[in-house]
Amino acid sequence: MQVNEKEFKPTIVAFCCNWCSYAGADLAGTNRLNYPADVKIIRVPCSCRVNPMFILRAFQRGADGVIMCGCHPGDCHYTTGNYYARRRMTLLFSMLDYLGIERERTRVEWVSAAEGAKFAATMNEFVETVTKLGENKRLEDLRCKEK
Amino acid sequence: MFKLSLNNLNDLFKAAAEGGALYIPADDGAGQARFTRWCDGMEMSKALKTVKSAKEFFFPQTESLVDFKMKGKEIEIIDPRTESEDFVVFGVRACDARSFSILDKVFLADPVDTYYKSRREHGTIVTMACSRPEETCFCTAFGVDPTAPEGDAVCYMTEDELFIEAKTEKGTAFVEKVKAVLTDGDAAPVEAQKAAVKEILPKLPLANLSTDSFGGDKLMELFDSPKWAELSASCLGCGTCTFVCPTCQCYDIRDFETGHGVKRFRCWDSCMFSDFTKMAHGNPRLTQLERFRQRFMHKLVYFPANNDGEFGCVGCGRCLSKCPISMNIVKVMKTLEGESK
Amino acid sequence: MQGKMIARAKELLQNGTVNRVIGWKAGDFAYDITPAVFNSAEELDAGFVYNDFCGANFSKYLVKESRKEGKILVFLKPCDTYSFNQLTKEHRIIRDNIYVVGVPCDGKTDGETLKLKGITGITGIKTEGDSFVVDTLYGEKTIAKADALPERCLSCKSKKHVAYDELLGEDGEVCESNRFDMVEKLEAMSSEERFNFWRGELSRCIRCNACRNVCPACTCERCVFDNDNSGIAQKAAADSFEENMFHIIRAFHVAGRCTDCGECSRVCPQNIPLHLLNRKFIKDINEFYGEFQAGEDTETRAPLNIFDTEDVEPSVVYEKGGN
Amino acid sequence: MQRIGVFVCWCGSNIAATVDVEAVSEALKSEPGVVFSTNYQYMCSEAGQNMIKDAIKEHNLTGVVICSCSPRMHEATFRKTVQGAGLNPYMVEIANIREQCSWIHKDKQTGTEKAIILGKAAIAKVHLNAPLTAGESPVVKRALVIGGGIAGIQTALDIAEAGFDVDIVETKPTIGGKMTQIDKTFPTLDCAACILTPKMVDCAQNEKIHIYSYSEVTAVKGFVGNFTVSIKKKARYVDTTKCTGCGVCTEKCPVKNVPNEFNLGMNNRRAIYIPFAQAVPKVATIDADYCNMLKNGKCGVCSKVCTAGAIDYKQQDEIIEERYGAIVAATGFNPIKLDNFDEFAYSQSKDVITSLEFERLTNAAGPTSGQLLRPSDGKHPHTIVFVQCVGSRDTSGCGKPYCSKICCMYTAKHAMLTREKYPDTDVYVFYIDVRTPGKNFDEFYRRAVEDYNVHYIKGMVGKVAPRADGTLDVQASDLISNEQLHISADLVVLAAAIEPDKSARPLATMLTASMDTNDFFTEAHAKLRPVESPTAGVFLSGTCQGPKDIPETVSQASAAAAKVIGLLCKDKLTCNPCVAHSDEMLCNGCSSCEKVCPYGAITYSDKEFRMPDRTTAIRRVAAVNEAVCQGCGACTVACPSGAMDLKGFSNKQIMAEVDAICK
Amino acid sequence: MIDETLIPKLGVVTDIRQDTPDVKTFRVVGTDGKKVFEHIPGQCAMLSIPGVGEAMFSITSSPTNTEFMEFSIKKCGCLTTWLHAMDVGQQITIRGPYGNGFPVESAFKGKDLLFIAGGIGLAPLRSVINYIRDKRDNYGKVQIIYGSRSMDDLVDYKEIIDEWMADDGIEVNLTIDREQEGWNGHVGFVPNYVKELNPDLGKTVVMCGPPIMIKFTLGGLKELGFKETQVFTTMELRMKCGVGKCGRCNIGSKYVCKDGPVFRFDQLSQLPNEY
Repeated sequence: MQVNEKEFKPTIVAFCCNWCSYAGADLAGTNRLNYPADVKIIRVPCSCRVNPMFILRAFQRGADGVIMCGCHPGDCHYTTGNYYARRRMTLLFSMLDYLGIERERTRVEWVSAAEGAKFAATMNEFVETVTKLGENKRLEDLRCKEK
Repeated sequence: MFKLSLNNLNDLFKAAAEGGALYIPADDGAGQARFTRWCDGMEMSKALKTVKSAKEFFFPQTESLVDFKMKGKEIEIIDPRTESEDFVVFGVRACDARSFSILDKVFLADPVDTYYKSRREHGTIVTMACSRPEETCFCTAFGVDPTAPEGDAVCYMTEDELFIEAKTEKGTAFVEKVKAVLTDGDAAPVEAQKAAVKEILPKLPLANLSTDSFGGDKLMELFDSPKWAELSASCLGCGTCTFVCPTCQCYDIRDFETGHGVKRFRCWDSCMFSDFTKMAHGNPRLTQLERFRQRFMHKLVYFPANNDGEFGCVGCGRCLSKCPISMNIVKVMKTLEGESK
Repeated sequence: MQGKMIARAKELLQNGTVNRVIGWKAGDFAYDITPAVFNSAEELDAGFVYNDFCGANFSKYLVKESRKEGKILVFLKPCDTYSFNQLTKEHRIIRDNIYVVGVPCDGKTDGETLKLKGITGITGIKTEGDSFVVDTLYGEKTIAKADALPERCLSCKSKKHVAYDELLGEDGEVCESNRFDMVEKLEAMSSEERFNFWRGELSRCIRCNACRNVCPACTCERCVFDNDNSGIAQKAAADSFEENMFHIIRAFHVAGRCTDCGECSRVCPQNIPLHLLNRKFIKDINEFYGEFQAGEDTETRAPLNIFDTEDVEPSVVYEKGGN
Repeated sequence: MQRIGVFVCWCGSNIAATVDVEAVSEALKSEPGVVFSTNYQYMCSEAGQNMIKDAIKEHNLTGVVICSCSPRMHEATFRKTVQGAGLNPYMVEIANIREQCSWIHKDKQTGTEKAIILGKAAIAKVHLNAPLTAGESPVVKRALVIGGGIAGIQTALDIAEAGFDVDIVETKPTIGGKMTQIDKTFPTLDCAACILTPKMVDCAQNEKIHIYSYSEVTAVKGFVGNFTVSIKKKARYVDTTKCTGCGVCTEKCPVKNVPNEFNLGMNNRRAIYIPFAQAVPKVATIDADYCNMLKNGKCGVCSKVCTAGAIDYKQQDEIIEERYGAIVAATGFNPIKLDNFDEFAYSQSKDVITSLEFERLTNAAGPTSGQLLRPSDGKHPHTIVFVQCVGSRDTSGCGKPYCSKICCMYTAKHAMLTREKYPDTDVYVFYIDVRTPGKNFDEFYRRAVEDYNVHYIKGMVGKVAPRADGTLDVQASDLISNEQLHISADLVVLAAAIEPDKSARPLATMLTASMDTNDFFTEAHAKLRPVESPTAGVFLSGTCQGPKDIPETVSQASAAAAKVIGLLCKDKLTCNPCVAHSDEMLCNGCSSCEKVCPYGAITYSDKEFRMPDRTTAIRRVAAVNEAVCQGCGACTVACPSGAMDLKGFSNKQIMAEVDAICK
Repeated sequence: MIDETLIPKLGVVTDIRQDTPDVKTFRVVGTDGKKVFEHIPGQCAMLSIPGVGEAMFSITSSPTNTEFMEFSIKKCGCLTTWLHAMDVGQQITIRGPYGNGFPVESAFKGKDLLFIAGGIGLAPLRSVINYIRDKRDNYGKVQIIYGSRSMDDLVDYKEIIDEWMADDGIEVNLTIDREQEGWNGHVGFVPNYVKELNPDLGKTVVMCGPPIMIKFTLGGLKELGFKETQVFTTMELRMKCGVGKCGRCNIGSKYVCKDGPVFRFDQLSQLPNEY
């Protein structure tokens, strides 16, 4: 198949909590489950470590989508971290949507250490969604796009 | 002196925008005036003043100074400037027009600021004499005549006509460019208009504001005045006054790492901000009192000290309208009056 | 009311309850009123005013003032008392050093609002019933008070004082407010319309920091945007992103803490409706986590510092209407 | 400005096959601060580690980036390595280019590009790393074992043997677990009770072991070395210190119709009961759901007959708090409910039973005193059909997707024992596969087939239909001969899948230990740390981690004990130094952080500060107890001023990673 | 081409010398191997690593050095930490020269000079001292009083011992704050040492050091009979542009970057004490 050179490859940042989602991502690797290389994972101790600043920063620097993964509610390694993260992200995403930033560019998924398959499936799906949306134009910093 | 009917203002703008940018005061979404790049059909604001002054045409709020690319131990220096286009700023009031000469004294003094200079060279200023001064106006205190603004070309607006007169070479070129839509006009209606405004000027609430107590020679006595404490007490330390001011020209230079290089830019800064003079090992202006004092001392004392007595204020009154706590240069002047005698 | 307030302030100074008073001081025009500290009866007589232009919320000044020697008298309007409670809850003010006198409020306007209504050259203002009679350089103008009030007063959430040591005049009630109407209108728009709306508004921002510096929820010892070490310090916005960034982060930092006092929109020199950002968070919090009014009391936990195991998932954002 | 060394691992061909390691180390060489970059076959090998150590010394490195497998794998290894070369162990960052790159991408160019970006992100982060020093926290020298089955018993005995106090919490009135219900054990066919009960007695008699029977864990606080656990001792209305276990009350109690759970409801017990003769502790328990005295205050027989005066109808649940250094989960399993498998007529016919019920029917202490009799009519069954994999290896969603592992062997055991005791019975076993991978397992199975003539049929039972004559029509297909079979059976035995005990899920939440989708506890590493939970200080014993037979359970139990002993031997534990830290100069004193801290690690105090203008001010500021903080970072986001930051995952570090990834 | 003030030139670090535990001296030349620009003693230059920061540093080498410029820099902030970590061959950006410099060709000419420095304060004076050593005939006697926390914190110690002390007509008085093994010289703070040495009142004084030292030394000098018009110092404030436009470094109406950094004390005493 001819590869279209202009094919849009999104930049996706995935924040994964160390205990569940990062382990889930590792499991996806161990099981050789494929998902696009556009996804780059940043390890954080817990989803509650993810500051809205980081998410905006990613968009500024050229991310087209940002996903945060944590333990399932109730399973947080730190007991309650993901509950706070859930509130924070719900409000942040709602605000971004309110400002007219495409809501599909941000996402939260709960992925346990055992859900390698879910991790891969989620990433495949997210990359597909963001690819359809195209380049992030509404929350970009033009200075970072100049090469 | 040329004139055109106000009904044909759009034709004038169209002609003026030919081959370059034209900026006119237009109402924004919030109903306030700001200089906006003209496009066909855009109407000029009826407001006396724009929220921000016209200084940003020559000294924009942010501008790229220099780009760097880094590779290993090597640095590449890139001048990001490209040839800038000629532009016309239309409808500048007398106070703002005066501010350019104040800014010139800073930026065109040796060593010349080439960024500013280039913009000055490319810009033509078409001023507009005031017909309805407001209560916050006190330009006359600083020797500005609102009925006779400086500028490359000067406009006067009566009920239904606009009169235009070139004052400089650039102004002549501007008038030449738009001449097709103009007809010859005589000075009589303009003079009548001027006279009418001059009737109003003494009635302005701030008409009697005096600068006698200020100037470069009053430095220490004003600096040491105990009144600064109460004046600055409620200052929020925001930069509103600075940023709407036509003569404030302090700036910061910052680096931004883009991921592909470094962009060094300058941006407006305010001496009211707490970190303005902050250094790794201390800050000579620790409290808001000192920062507040700096701003007014600069306009009323330091600037005249270095510039043959010219004050760093043009009396536009923007800070009076916009200060969140209604503290401003007029209140400062009135309070300090007599301190230096 | 002004007379009563001055009288009471003098009493409290006299009997030693307080050693100074924070209040509003008259300016050169009818409307340019400055917050000031009055130390004596003479100073009060000379400059203290309370009229339709006394909009400034003094709560934030108390962060510094309550740490000074002695007790300070503060006059708080109903909406100011919410900010006051919130600051008390966050240990930002020392309650014991403050004597609060609640004063009634029928809405406060300001010179800029009148000017937006086309009244310029103002030289004097009189209140006549429900109207302002404004003297201008170009003749007398009359405007109904209801037309001259800014949005924050037209959609007043409460005329009830939630914190005070004593009240002057009658206390009011929590109001039926239509304050979320505009938020709802925006929510109903398409994503692109919303984007264009906000770009239009936020692009006017000149990063003067007035909104932040006046905000009673923004009392950080050092704001992240001023702290070079925070990694997100910025001054003048060099790119539209930085405008968004500043306002989103600021709104997020005050989410669940903002009492909707409206000072941000009042002081914005560019008339950006900043309260619409804060109200969005308030509305979402109400809808997702139950009704919550910051500053209503000094105990309830802020919505972002608490959770429920059954909270909505972030995907609720995709499930909403609009697009 | 750090001096960074980059080390790219090939991981044999695991990485090198889809990532051009040479290109990665070359590309990263020109990143700012990188003064050395290389690649090697196995960085984690001794030679690889020495390479790192040498480079640190030779190039005066201040930071190290290793592009290799997941940090969950070898971060600790490499931290030790750099420490060996005199560098602070926290000056290492790992770029995960195996699990998150080479293993998921097939295209070498894609893999290489991504590996370079991941490497750059790690470099960007390590630039901002600061040396961290771990604090210490004391270890409480006492362990808690949750679950008193053979797994819990073995773990407790081993820990006690090493000289540490250990408590067992068991929800049932007695310890012993499932093994007490089993008759014989495969493949040796020795009697379960004979090998288990001595261990139960050992537990009871060991002064280092304390048994909380009829008790539950209700709350767990704290962290490794220092857990505080709340244990609810359910009211049994019998004073265990007085009860002698004589059993008189259990004979005199007038309530006789209580289904006996020990015999899976196949017979009845009284409202006051001792589960079985060898119960430990051997004390009576009143079943409050049935006791007339407790229900309506009318009876009191047991109290009257008890000469020890042990009956106490007023007894209440009691919650005690105890501190432990380590916790072992040994919550065990249960056969699944067969509601979803009604084609086997389990609910319709008494003669369709589960394997565990079959155990009871063949057990001398069972309802039939060891006589194999049909539950429906008490007659000897002549044709018995065993159905395997009922709910195991079931991806339809009705059962469990996993193999329950023990069914093949116990079915072989049941079939064999039946044939031995009742040679006149026909025994059929329907199976999908027969799995016998254990010592002497296959021999055992072959004996069943060859010596005992058990009919093994590879095939599925489609339906079991009770007939009017009391027999069961077993409809099945024989996959080898490809025929449809109808067997008229007297008894059908279902090898029901096993699942983790229901108490495991809430327990996992309390322990903050992770679970897989089947509610089995997740081990810290599937191969290298199979008896530890990822949550420090929590260990796994027995079937709560996955299906296993008795010998496997016992070996895992001992392994868990060894891990616990290793932990309790230490006087102090090194804390995780990646904890929160408050910058007092930025702190507003607002208490947001304190409110979101799950560990109560943040405290506030008024402190006097010298302000920059040389005045002093008293400010309320937060401080973090580094021994208590576990480093989740909740406080860092709650803090609006940015005063609270997390060491090792600071705001700037994470943003630097973001920047590097997005550029 | 117009000389751009805000666009820097490239410099290459050709040598790095560790002077004290926290002071390094960097040798800088242009990419062509020549000096980037000429300067007069006491002038400064803006050095920068793009993305890290830009700051003003006094040029410590003498203009009489025709090959390179030197900067002695103390590690204290973000940029200086970076500079301290760099290797030889690193490019940096440089712009200048800024400021008025010392009046070596006017007020100092023919005078006896007394240099008083504390710690890193020697850096700006080193330029003048070496300039004077190279044009020895134009100046009278030279006395240098230099103090630091400890022996290890004396900047340019080797140059002081090997060269300055060996020169005729230069008197060097060193002092350290506290007794230290291997130190036979004077122990004590600079202001006291100045008083002890009781220098000749005819000398023109050039002083640089931490504010507290300046304050007490100036008092001491006045006590001895020196006049403010005899004493020069060099200032440091936050600077961004270096050309008197950004509005940060003013003391009253004077801009340190343009009107300073060298001030005579009688000039300073007419300005607000806002530094």
